Amino acid sequence: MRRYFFKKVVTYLVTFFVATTIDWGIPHLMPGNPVEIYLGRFNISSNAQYLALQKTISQAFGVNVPLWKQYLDFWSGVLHWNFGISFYATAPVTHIIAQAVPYTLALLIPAIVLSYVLGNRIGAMAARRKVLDNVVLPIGYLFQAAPFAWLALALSYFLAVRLRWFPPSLGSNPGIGAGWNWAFIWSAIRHWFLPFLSVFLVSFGGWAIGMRNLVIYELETDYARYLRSLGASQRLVRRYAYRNAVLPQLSGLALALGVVVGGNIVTEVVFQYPGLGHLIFLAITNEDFFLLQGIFLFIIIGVLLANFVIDIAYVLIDPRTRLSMTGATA
Amino acid sequence: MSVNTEPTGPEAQAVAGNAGAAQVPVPPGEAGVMRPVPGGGSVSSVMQSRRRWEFMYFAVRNKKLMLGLVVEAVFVFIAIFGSAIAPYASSKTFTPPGLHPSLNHLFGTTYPFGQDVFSQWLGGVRDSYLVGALGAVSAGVIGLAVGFAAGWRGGWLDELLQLLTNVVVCLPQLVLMIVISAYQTNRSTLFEGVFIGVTGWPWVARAVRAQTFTLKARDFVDMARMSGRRATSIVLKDIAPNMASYIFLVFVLLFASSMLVAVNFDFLGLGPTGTMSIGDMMNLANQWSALQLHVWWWFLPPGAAMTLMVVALLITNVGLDEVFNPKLRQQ
Amino acid sequence: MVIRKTKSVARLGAALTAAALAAPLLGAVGSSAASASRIPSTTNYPRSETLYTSGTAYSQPTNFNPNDPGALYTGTMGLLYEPLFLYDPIHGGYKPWLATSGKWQGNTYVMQIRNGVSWVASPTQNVVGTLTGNDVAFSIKLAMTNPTDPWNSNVASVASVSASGQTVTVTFKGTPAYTEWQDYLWHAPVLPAAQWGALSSTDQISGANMTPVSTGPMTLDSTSSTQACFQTNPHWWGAQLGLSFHFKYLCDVVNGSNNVELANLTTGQLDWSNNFLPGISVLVNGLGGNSAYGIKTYYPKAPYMLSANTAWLEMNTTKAPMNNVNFRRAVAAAINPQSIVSGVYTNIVKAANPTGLLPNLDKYINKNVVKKYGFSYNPGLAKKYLKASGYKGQKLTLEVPNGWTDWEAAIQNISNQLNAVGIHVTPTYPQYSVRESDLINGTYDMAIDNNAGPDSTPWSYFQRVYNLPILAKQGATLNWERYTDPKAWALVQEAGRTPLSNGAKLDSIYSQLETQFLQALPQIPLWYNGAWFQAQSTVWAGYPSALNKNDQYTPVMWGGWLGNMTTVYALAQIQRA
Amino acid sequence: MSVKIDNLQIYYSTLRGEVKAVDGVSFSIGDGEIMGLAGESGCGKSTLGNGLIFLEGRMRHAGGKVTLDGKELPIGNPKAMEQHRLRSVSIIPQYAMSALNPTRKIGRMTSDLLKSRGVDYKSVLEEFRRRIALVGLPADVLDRYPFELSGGMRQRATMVISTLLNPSLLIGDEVTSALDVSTQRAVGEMLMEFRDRGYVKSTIVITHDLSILAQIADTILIMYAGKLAEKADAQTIVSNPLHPYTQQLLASLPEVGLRYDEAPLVGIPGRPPSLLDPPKGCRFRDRCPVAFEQCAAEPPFVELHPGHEVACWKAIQDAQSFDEERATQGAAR
Repeated sequence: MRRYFFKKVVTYLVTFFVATTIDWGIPHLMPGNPVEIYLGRFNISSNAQYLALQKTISQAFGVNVPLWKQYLDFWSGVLHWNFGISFYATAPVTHIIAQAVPYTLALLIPAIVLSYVLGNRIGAMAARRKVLDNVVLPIGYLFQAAPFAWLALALSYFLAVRLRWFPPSLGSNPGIGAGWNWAFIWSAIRHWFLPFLSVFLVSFGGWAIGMRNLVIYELETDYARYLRSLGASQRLVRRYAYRNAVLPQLSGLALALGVVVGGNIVTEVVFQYPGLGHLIFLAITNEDFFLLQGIFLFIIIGVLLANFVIDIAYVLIDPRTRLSMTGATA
Repeated sequence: MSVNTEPTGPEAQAVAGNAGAAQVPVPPGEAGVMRPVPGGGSVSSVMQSRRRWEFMYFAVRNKKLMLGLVVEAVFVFIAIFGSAIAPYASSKTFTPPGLHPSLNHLFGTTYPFGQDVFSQWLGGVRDSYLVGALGAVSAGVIGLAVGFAAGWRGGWLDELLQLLTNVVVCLPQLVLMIVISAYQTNRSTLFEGVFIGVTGWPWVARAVRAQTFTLKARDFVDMARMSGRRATSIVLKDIAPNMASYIFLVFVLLFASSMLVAVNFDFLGLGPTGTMSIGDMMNLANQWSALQLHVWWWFLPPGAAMTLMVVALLITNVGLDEVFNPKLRQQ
Repeated sequence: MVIRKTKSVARLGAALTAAALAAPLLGAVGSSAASASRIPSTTNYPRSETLYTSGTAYSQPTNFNPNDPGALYTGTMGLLYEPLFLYDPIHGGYKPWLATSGKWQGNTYVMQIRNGVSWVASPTQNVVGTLTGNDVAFSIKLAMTNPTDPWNSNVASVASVSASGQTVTVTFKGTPAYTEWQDYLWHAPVLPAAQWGALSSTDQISGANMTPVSTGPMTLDSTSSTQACFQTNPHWWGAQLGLSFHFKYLCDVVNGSNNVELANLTTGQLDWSNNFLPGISVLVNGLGGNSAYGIKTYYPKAPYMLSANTAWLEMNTTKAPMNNVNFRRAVAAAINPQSIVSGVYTNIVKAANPTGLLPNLDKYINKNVVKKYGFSYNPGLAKKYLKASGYKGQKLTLEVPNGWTDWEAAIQNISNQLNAVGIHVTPTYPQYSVRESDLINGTYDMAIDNNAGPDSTPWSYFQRVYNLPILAKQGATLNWERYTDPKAWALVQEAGRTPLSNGAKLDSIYSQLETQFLQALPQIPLWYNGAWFQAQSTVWAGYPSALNKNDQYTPVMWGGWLGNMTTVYALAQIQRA
Repeated sequence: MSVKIDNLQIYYSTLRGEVKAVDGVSFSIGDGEIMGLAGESGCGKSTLGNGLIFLEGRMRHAGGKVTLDGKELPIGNPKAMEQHRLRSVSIIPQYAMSALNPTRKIGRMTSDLLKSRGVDYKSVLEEFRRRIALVGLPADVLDRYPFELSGGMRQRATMVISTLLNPSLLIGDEVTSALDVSTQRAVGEMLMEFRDRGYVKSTIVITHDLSILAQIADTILIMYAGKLAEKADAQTIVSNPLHPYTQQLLASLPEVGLRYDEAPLVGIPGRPPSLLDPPKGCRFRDRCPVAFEQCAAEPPFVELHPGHEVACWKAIQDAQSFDEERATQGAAR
């Protein structure tokens, strides 16, 4: 167990290191240097001024030192939770990210958890009820296959623009300041619903279909056949099938995270939902690579942590993994 | 008898589970496909031809497979002959802009550009297929190679390749795409497809690795090895054919997921330059307020086409799965 | 312009200097976080008393320093801080604002500063002082002495400033730079000497200034990540001109994308939008039988919008064949701007005058010169010019930034037209920064650009065209076409040192420049981008409009407009619907 | 006779139609008898074995009767059949090594299974432990997961679980196929031990491996293409087979201890007929070296010698001529 844990930690640390190094490269790999990109957005009335600016800004960005030093500075920044300054928003990157994170989490966590739980339940139910299966299967496929952007556009058009049941965009009404008051909370919930629904539906389709297929497979496995041969109740067989089918779904969850995060970016862009995804979009269109760097680092850490937790949880849930840790006994 | 040759835990399990992974529709339950085919061990030519016949027999009778293939065939037709049947050049403008769908403009025209949506749509379908095929081939080749190598060699190579796989899983594709797109001022569809493949192979590698592990442990491979054959020859001649059906399913799913990833890229403006893909159409429609202006014919058809293409691929996949795996055949 | 980025906003303001940029980067962590806490961030404003505006800010409010045009939030200039004069581009001329009068007396300029103007603190609205000539003198001296002040170059020819009561006397060395001084008068903020003098020299230029002390019609009330809200200042001096605001609050919302702004506007969540909203011409006239959107624009018909800046086809004149005047003439004659105006912009923009000077500078345009040398769409003529140029069929590229979809559409259109006369042009869409670097370094063939913003004289326009010398890196937004014409540049410099009162001489200089421009075509003006303005009339009415003489004010809150042109007049006209 | 099977027909439905996998089979097994059931792949032996306990979705009980301990076994009725499973009929499946839920400890799984059958786990726990020890498994097996055991250990555990409630009939489906020779013998001996201790009354051992049957089976039944070919006591089948198919089956074994594979027999040219639409007459006719005109009619399964039943015209003819000969000789004498 300890060896396994150690190996996992090392793997994740190496992954983190590589991913972070690539992340560091974002502003540095860009053609031109960040200073020129930055200066490019302002109206400078004399060339002498431009040269003077270049010097000052290079200092501000810390790009006037050798590359290896920049790299070390970056790591020191990461460890101090300081990702530099967004030149698009003229504020610390961590500050901007902190504002966006609650929105993204409010979208992602319920969407992932609910779609996972409901998808698994309904998928398992569909696996044994022909009528339900005939409904769940096509709908599940449609949701699973729909591009995030399209589902978001379609929901926005029909439910927001046409029927006006929900607001079509933003995280809350422009006039209502964020805070713990009912006006804001109600407005935030109304704005939250459609983006949530988009992410939820696509993920839900995937989980339901996956679970349906897995349960069907599990019901066809040898142990299920054996139990049936010995007259075990349907309930027991299904319980076993469900339990075993959930295991691969759980590791699928780890793989799905990256995809959901990607889809979430698109969804937030469609709904202009003020989360990290939208921020990424703003950072891309404004070429604010320091902001981009910070957000990606944040996402990388999030995805890695989630993967790590799932890995560990998996070990606790699936006895088979524990075997490979302790080594063979037979 | 050792029982530990099969990899267990998340890596092995991920293969099937991933079905849930929204939008990267990894083999819905290839758990079954992964299972060694009965009798796969010593296939005489007679049996093989019989199985081939059997495959065709079940294939043409599988409703899901046939439905999926028919829909797919329609879109493939569009993809191939789209430019021939396109009524207008996709950049040609008509006044006034924003025409409703009609016989002249099946999907109306855009607003404010006044371009024929149907003609753009035809080209978008073609580009999507191109990206899907390129992505599937490149991800498939890399995933198979890495998975085979890791599963067959094991040891330090396995550890190293697993680490590589892990890193690629955790790196958002978007990050790389953004960095690269800043360099590649003119990005082609070819580039996008290959890029998606090069960053999208990890689950294939994981699945193939697990599969290779189980196959490696089986008698016929042992026998081949004892007879002194080279590893590559065993992998290619004994293991690969046994995984053929599985590999085929993987390609179908890679195809679908590559197209979906491309839509995301294109929608964010990171797609190929100078083309009009499905994602570009939705991006433009969104940016040019097609929702608020009720120009629904601009953004609904492209996404619907993509959804249909992917659904058809998924259904094809399930159908094939049922054909390959007798246990799943409908009774 | 769909995702118009911060650029166009920043451009409209005056020049920026080094520290103004560097300091927010160096000091933003401390200043914004520390001082922001004093402005509340959670307040709900009654809809019926609040005017919601949008279209200027592209990122959240973190700075209210009027000396920091690159970082300040909408309203800093105009609602909080005010200049000495305003410029009225619609009717021409300057309006006295914090100064009641100003006169040249030989080498000196003497101003009378308005009486009864209070310095009011945000958000408490306490009166903390009274405006005197000292404050004005302090502001001018700050610009003179601090090389990082954004108006440093405008006051380069000032020798000294003195104040006595409400009278301020500015003495110049040698020939005053009349035009640049005039620009100072209606651009630069008047700062509170007492408070501003206590700041460090860095904070004077780029401190976040989250609790401003100001003279303007409103005070800062709250900020959040999506908006800044202002409260009407009861101590404002506007009554002296019969001006007062009828709304109690004004919230300026950070820009979303067009479709968001359009949705907010049509659903009445937004009253005043300065966003580029494609399709607005459709909504104004009603859509799908729904004519009740209640959306107003400055003109009720095309072009709907006032003109704000000139979009050019920029050519690298150091490269063949663009260095050949006949080739440039061929390009100019081959393009039909009208097809872009209608096909891309649905007539919410206007085709440009051949000189490229904005309509507010119409009086400077010599119609005879335009008639004689001006170009127009004429493919036949284009082919003739092309032949004369000896064009060898070189393949050329035409660049616009990736994602600027209106420009992307425009250059597809232009490329088709150029190819039709035999000029081989391929549209390309590099990232914004790549294109920027191409323009600065002269590594491009052709590009679309719009860096010529509104001004009260043609001076800055021609400065952009003819500025010399040309460096390897043209870092400033000047002469990106790299065109060398020392005679023209001398004329531009002469114009800058000619008193604005000497109309005859200015007319003659500008006529010469226009002639030069149209004959050599260093740039090809294509269309005027609009001063995008659309308003929702469900909650508020009395918006700026060309229809009513009392409503003919600038309808734009962009930097360089809100506090510098007549937008405050427009706001004072707004009443409950 | 604890088990009596009477003209049993079990059909397999496929998309191409019904496969008559077991087509009118009659035999019986005595108390304490271990009967081997052998034949080529696809001859219906597995269908027959499995059909006696669990008809899967595609299998259909098309006719005939199964009587166990004097009562009819409702094999066509899954609901009614349920209560007989494990208690009166049980199976050690072909996949015994993977028959246990991988994510449940063996004790826990057995407890779950018994509970769902209404049996108190605690009351059989002691016996369970004893039998675990009997088959040579360590006592802590109940607290282990299946994957913590070797394949052989899992199989033994499965054998114990399947026979825990002392069924009258045990079906061992290919129980020895995947094992090496020494383990095969051990498993065979275990089956005999189970019989001897009265854990099971009658046992059907389905296998490819005639050599193992020779060691453990009392009688051997040979099936071909859904029909019975030959039945006799083990020694007779090995030493004096009458059916040409049995003879070839034995001849194709290169040496004792090696089993024939799933592939068609090398020694016998041709393939078994399709059971979708089986030919009239003797089904082995096409591959039979001694076939003659009479084989166009279906041969009856008759007892030619005491306890030795065969379905072959040639064998019948031979027996008749032998009898005639004997009669002639007798007459001559």
